[in-house]
Amino acid sequence: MSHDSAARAGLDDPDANMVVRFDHVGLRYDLGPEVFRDIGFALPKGSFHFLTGGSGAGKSSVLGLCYLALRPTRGTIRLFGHDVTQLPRQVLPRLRRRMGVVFQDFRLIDHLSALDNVALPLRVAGAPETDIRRHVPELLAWVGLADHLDAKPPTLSGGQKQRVAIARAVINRPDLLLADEPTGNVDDRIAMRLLHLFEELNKMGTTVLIATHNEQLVQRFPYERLHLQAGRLTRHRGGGGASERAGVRPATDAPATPPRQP
Amino acid sequence: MSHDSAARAGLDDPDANMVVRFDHVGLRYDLGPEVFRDIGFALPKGSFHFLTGGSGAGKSSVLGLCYLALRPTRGTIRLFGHDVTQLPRQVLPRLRRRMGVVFQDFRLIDHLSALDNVALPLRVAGAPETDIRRHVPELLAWVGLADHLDAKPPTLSGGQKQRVAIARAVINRPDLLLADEPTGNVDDRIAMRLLHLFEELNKMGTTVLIATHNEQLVQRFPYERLHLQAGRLTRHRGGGGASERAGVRPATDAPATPPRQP
Amino acid sequence: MRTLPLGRDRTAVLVPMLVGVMVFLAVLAAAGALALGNVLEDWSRDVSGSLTAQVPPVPGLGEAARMATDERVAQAAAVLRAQPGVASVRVLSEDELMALVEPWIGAGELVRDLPLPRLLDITLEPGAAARTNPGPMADVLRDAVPGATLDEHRLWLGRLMDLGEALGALGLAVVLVVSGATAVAVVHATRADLAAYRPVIEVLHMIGAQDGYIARQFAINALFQGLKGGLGGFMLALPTLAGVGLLADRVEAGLVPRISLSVVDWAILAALPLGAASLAMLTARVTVLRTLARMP
Amino acid sequence: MRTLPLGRDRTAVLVPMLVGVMVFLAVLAAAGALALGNVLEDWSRDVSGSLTAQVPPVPGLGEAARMATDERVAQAAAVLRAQPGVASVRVLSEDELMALVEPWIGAGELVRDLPLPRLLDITLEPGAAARTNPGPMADVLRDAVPGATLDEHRLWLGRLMDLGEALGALGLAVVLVVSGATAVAVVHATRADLAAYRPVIEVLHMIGAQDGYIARQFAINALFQGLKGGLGGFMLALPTLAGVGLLADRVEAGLVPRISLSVVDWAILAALPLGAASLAMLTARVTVLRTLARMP
Ligand SMILES: Nc1ncnc2c1ncn2[C@@H]1O[C@H](COP(=O)(O)OP(=O)(O)OP(=O)(O)O)[C@@H](O)[C@H]1O
Ligand SMILES: Nc1ncnc2c1ncn2[C@@H]1O[C@H](COP(=O)(O)OP(=O)(O)OP(=O)(O)O)[C@@H](O)[C@H]1O
Ligand SMILES: [Mg+2]
Ligand SMILES: [Mg+2]
Repeated sequence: MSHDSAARAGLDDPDANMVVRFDHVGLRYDLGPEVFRDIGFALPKGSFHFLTGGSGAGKSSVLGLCYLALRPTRGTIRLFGHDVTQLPRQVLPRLRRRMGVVFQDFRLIDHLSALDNVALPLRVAGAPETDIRRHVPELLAWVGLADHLDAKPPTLSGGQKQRVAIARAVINRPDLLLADEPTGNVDDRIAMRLLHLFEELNKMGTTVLIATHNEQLVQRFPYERLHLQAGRLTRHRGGGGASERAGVRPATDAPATPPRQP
Repeated sequence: MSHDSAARAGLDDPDANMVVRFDHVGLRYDLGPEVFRDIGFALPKGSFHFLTGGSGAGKSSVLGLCYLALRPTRGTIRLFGHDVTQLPRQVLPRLRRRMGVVFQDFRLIDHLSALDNVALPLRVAGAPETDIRRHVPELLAWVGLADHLDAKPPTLSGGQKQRVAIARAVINRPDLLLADEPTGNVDDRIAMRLLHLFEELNKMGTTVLIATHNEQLVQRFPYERLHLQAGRLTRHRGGGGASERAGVRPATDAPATPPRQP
Repeated sequence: MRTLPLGRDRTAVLVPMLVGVMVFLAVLAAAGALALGNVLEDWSRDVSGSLTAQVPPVPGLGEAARMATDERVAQAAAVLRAQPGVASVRVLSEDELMALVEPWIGAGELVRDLPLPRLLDITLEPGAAARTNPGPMADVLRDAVPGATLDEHRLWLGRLMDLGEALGALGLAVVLVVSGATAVAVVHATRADLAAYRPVIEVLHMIGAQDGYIARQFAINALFQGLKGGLGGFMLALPTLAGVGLLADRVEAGLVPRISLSVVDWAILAALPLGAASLAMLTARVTVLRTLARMP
Repeated sequence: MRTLPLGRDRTAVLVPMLVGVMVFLAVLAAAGALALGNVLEDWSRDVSGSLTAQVPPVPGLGEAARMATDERVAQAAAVLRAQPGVASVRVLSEDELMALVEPWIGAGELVRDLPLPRLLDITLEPGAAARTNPGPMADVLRDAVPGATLDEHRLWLGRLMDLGEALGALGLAVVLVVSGATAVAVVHATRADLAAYRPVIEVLHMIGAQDGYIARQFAINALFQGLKGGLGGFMLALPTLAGVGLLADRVEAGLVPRISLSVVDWAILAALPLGAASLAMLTARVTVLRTLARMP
């Protein structure tokens, strides 16, 4: 994906520049009520959005539709210009490799060390082992886990697990980053640091969508907010001006700028 | 347990009035470094404390020691006046029934409905089924889950799961409530509502200890804060005056005051 | 009261499956062993308490030949009396011999002069009758008196019974080994099954449930799973047994009596699924209690 | 490249266990069937292509009795010729009979006058020699000619071979059923085992791994687990086979030839653990691919 800054252009451009595009999308689980009935939005290349809404409003469901874990019961979803309902199954892994996902419940693999968990997307994509051994520890150090490279998830604290999950999502510099409540288990200082990481990625061309309850965080950044309520999606201008990057400091023992990833 | 308000007295009283008492407690996992080396504090009957600290500081570990999932590697812990290292195994379940615990990762039973999950502590304690059928739906309605009584945890959203976990912890009106990051997956409005629930319990005599990263929340309430940092525990006076109860409103379809529990 | 919906998900297939296989195996094996035992008993009832030995006459018609023959007969009798399990040996008199051959070659002086083989009637000790193997006895006899033989029918029957017994012992040994191995598999399957429930066990423990309360729920669940599998395996074994019976009927009926099981035999077979279910229950109980014992 | 540490935790015991039990069972059963086959072949080699029938003489010394006896012999020969598998029947001449009895009762006019039983030499068709059961033939003969008998040794051997064959068929049937059931158990265990890894499969899927990549890792793991269990079961079966061999040696050596297995037999046995491991691998592959197919 090119780092073309023109790609950040208009939200209303209906075309290939849109990384994600929902049109009249509805979703229902099994026999339950419709979570939402008709939502539409588009994320242009290189954009940065928050996704907010009450508990149970459907934020995780929207992200699930984006990362192809769910299929809409109505409407169309386009990812990287492709209509996802039209794509054959074999092509989906290729699309998924262009995304990084932070799951609300982390979904780390308990048998693998933090390092191996983060390395997984690279290994799956066939990256050379030397690259993996250089970049993964660097990234983990940056999120403040330099001392826990070999720890298995069950021995990590809640916030540590969340940071491993985030590292796994960003390690392969995805074109689209989907993060579900990525700061629910960390304190404000680390939360700011993680958002700084997302901003850096975003500057290099990654489209970012973050589902969050953290009002404060949303208000601190200037990015547009998509708000879900009662099955409808509304857009809101972003919060308090430029990112307060001055307040962001590295976690213990970690360098001050995010590492270059492979 | 009596609702004696004198019980809220001095933190320095070394005696039976203390629900939890740590003296020179140290903890290390397996061969790892010591998480903390020498911490001491006491929670008097009917007190309300926040437990704060960075990610990985040891908050969950302190709670784990309180609910007897962990054993200290040094020092003594007294619960309800008993030295826990001296107690025979058979007595521990009786102590545990006097506590309610909200786990950071919820730990709901996936095969059971929300209702049965919340009913579990009552069933384990042998409460009559009629009581269970009256009180459990009432409490679930109060946390905004009236529509999800029969839902299994895997079909609930993150915040919904967290509220089921909280309901399970408070259903039997415990003498000691330990909550680990109980608002990490809900928005501020619900967070305030849940804290209001905890306050109501506290007014009826429950001792409350809440581990949290939510600075804002801590500052909004007048309760003392125990802060963990670099393996040491410090105390801080509480935040902004009286609880802003005016701002607390019921979640959808729920009554405005917490239900009386059995 | 059962508060957990154990055994309602996918993992709950394994234990019934395995218990089913185990019971199936054990029922077949036990039925085989019991039926073989019955067959052998029938055979040993067929075997009378006596054997017959034959000593060929020394060729020639003179008195010398007759004397030599008598000597041989006495020698054979002595050898036979020394054999274990032999109660007494009686040499048939010439008159008795004549009576025996009369239907064949008639009577008369001519016949009396014939050098007929001499017969010895061996009576076995009451207990030893069914158990004595005439094989070695025949060998000893042949070594002592050239040309002397033991009644062939009885000899073959003895060998057959030996073979049957060896087969039975062998079958039983294999059954024990196999049942043992399958029991170990049931134990492992139950434990693997429980591993999936470890988070549930932890939660119940943390909620203040007594160890016994938790273990009971899992034990009851395992018992029902075991019974389900056990009865299934038992039911599957019945048509197989019927099929085996049909096969056995094709074997010469005189040699192998109809394979049949007594009421006691059937009771033994029916105990197998119950035993397997108990094994699953016990495993669940012990495993859960051990898991709990490791929790503070 | 294997990126997952599959098979390193507790649940990884079950599949090797079960494959072990299955291979153990199958090796014993197959060894039994093969050895029994060898024994039967040995026996059938012992059986010459001919049988002997005996017809008792009609009592009396006159020409009438001799004529009656000849008639009976002719009748017996006719009946025998009509039996399936019989190539020819030859009545032994008086000279031949005399030659046979000479060592016993000497020669001379006196003997020539004796009403000796008559013998018939039955030659069986080449292919039928080993397979002909003399039992029914003996019955037909006895019905046609009172007192006529077939060579006893050969008769018993035939019955034994029948029994052995029935046992072999029975064993094979049981083995097939049991192996089938255990194979089903292996399939289920592998699937239950994989259920524990479902979250891992989901994560790999979400991370963009190809179905084949995921399935391959699980299949390789199952193959190794299967090989571990299979070779274990095979190794365990060897001493058991040796023990069975010892037991069989106790059976009269002349009757049951030493139980022995050829190189081909051993190759068949060695193929069993490989087959079981392949089954586990295939199950893992199919199960993972099916699980994945249900994910969008
Ligand atoms: N697998 C499922 N099956 C059935 N219903 C589901 C499933 N997953 C979610 N739901 C329901 O869909 C609704 C939206 O859930 P979703 O997880 O998208 O909410 P959310 O906005 O992420 O909430 P939270 O902030 O609490 O995580 C909820 O009412 C939930 O109960
Ligand atoms: N089971 C365990 N085995 C080994 N180390 C552990 C285990 N549990 C926690 N730790 C370590 O102990 C330290 C404290 O963990 P704890 O979970 O108490 O932190 P926390 O304050 O709750 O953090 P968070 O806010 O991120 O949840 C961490 O460094 C963690 O890696
Ligand atoms: Mg969510
Ligand atoms: Mg924690």
